Amino acid sequence: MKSDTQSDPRPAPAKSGKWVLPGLGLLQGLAVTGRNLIESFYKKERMTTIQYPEQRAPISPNYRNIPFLCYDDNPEAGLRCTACKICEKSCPPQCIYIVMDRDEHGKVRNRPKVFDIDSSVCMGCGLCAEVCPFDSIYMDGEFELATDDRFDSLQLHLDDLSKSAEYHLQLRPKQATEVLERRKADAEKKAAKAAAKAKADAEKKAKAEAEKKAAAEAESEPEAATEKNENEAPEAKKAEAPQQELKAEQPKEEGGGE
Amino acid sequence: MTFLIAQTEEPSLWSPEWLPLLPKRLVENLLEHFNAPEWLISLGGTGAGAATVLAVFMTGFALLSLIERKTLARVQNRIGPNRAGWFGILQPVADGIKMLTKEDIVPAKAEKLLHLLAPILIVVPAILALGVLPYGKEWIPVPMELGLLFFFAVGSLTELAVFMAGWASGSKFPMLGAMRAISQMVSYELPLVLSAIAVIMVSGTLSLPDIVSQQGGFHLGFLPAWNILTPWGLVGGLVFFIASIAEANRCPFDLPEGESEIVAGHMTEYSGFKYALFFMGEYLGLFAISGLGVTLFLGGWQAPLPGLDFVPSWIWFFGKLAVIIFFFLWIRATWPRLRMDQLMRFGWLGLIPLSLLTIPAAGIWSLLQRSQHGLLAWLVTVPLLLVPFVIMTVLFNKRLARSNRTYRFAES
Amino acid sequence: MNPLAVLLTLSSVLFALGLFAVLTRRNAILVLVGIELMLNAANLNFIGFWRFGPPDPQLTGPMFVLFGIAIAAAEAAVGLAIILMVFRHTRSTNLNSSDSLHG
Amino acid sequence: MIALLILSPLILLAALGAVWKARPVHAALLLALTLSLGGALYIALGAGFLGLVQFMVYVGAVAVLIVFSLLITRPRDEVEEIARRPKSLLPGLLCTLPLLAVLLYAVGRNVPETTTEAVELPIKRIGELLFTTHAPAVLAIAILLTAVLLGAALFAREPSKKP
Repeated sequence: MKSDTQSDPRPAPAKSGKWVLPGLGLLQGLAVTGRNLIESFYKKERMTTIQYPEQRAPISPNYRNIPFLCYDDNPEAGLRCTACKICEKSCPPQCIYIVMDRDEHGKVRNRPKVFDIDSSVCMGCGLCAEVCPFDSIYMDGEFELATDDRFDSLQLHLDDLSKSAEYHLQLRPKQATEVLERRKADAEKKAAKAAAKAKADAEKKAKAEAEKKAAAEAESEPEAATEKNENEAPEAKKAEAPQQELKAEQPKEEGGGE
Repeated sequence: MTFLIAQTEEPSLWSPEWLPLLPKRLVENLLEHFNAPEWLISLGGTGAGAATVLAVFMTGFALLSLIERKTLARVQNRIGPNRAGWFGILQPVADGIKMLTKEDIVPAKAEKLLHLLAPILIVVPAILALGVLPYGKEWIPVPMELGLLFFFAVGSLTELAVFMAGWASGSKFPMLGAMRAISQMVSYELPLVLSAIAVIMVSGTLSLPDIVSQQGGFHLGFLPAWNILTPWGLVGGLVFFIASIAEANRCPFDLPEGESEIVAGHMTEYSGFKYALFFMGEYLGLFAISGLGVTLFLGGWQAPLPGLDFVPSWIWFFGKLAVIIFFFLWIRATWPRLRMDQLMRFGWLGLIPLSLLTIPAAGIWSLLQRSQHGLLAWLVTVPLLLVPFVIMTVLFNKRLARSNRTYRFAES
Repeated sequence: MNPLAVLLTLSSVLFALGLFAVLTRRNAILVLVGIELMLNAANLNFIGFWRFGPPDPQLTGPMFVLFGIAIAAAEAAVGLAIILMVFRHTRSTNLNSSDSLHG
Repeated sequence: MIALLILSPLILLAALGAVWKARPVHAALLLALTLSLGGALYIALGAGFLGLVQFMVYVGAVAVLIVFSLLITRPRDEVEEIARRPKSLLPGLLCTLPLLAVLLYAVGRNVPETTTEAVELPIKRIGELLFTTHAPAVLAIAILLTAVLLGAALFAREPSKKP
């Protein structure tokens, strides 16, 4: 093996003619550490160590570790997750396990009955948070996950995972505010749409009744009676409409809630 | 209870100057009280004296291990151990318990007896050497006429012990570490002894208490007559100090147990209490060698300024010892480790010529001083020491700094 | 029991042991060990006669021991240097293997 | 006297070990033990200075030197040493035993009566003697030791690879 001994490619050290006291560099080194030593006793900004368990350094907003499920007001009803299992399918190490909740006679209630994450498998990639259409799963900043046994307590269940929206707001202010505004905007849009739909139903119903009435008048019922129930009818109809609306919604909610 | 009451003719039992000797005198009084035979009294007395020295330096060892970690931390702007006890004061206790409870593994290929004997043989000389140093005007554990020779004779035993540790462990790393350690200690014992010879020649005796008492008195009213303040003493003192760093295997010369290269050198195959013994040996050796440095060059228990006689003399000794050990720590926090060849070249071409130089300089100095030519002494010795030093450094600089390193690059 | 007699028997046995080592050992370095033993036995004799003999202001015994120790150290150093050179040449410290004058 | 009786069997045992032990490094370490016990015997006999000098020179330097060179030349000799020893036992004994007999006879016959009061080695006297009556010897020793230092360094140096 021909070892081509090139000479040092870097420029040769400057030929300093001046005679330098040999130990000078050593003393300068001592001076630097000496200053560090003395100043560390009275200069506060030098001592940056944080005594961990007592004081805690704030974690950065985009730190992610294990996901958590977000709920709006109470953990039962307000859980945003609808058990659509998109995150379960998209999770690379497949560590999410969801069982859809069904009420007593088998009707699907889009809520998870079981939502397990194996925290020893979860690699904190955040894919589930990206794909979740219902803003329910987000990455948590919790890092003290040590447990004293190797199996059971590493499986995080639904109640361990679900955390309030305020926690999300406090954990990641920017992201949480965006989500909340978006949700509020959707809710209003939905409400407006629902209201418009309800109004349309109401008019349709009103038209249908009007035609029925017209047909009834044709069969010579006294004018006065019809006018009276007509102006009652609109209120009643109006009153009925919102109830119907409520009824229409309730079934949907009850369907979802159980 | 009469032995507790201070006798009139001797200095009072509780006077600060005699404080370190208190246990010794208490035991002697106690034995006299029960009129034990003469030899038992002296035996009990020396036993108690030895016990005090051991107690003092064991607590010193524990404290030093904590202070070292704290100072190294403070230099790097961190706090250092503060969890065990109040401000980390129980850290040595924690280390001790850890060392005691650790399992003591002896490798299969090791020579059982030598493996056990090595750590003992490292601690014993350090403790023997501590017994000879004069700590105070009255506090000399073992006043020996051959104190210095005893110190070096016992000190040279550690080399054999390091070899035993390295060889008995059987495997390669300890062997390499032991060979490095021995070659370093042998080649740095030379400047150590030569600079001590300069002091012996000037003070004319081998007994350490006399060397210290000769450094008493003050020149021009405030300058203490320590050896370090004479030209040859300064050079000899610096050479002694640097060589003692190498003897104690401390930082710039801690090649034998360079963690990055050979795991823990000759201490690799030791665990548990034997490993703690190695550390105890190292620290006690550090105390002993810097204690000797203080005795030879910094005037042992002599007070630095004239008017300080009320202060008990052993406080000066331990004060100077603390200053020197602080320098050890400071240097450990700053300087990188030397390569083996640099270490050897610095030892043989740097320190030994310098220490050889101090001997004639010390001779001329003491002759001229004795014949009352103080000024002439300074005029002769300073150039005698300075000129070769300058020539040597210029020669060194020219040869060392200029040499370009040749690099061999791997075949592409 | 005359102490000097004890000392002299001790040193003569030591000397005999040293000689035995020199004669039976094959490893050159262990021959040096035997030589050191013999030198030490000689020193012991000097000290013995100085200690138990008539008081001697000239201290010839200890003087001789001092020089003896210096010479022994010098001899050990040169001996080992030579052994190392022979070892580098014949790759073994076995005395029998280096019996040829050429090469 | 008591110290003499305690130390001499120990010295003999250590010396026997140093001579007889199969493994070279053990023999070297036992030599170090013999020499240090010898130093202790010197101190017991009153020659403290010589005991410490012996301790420092022999145990500190010579024993380490021997052990060091054993390390360097160690690999193949360990086993051979054990294998080939019994063959050379008889001639060795044949030579040493008559010598021992002669020495012991000489010792046994006429040992001069001895003074028993303790004698202490005056160090100042040694200093004076060294640099007055024995000054030429000291200079000779100095030159010898420097020559040995340079010679040993020269011998042991790796021959520089000539191109």
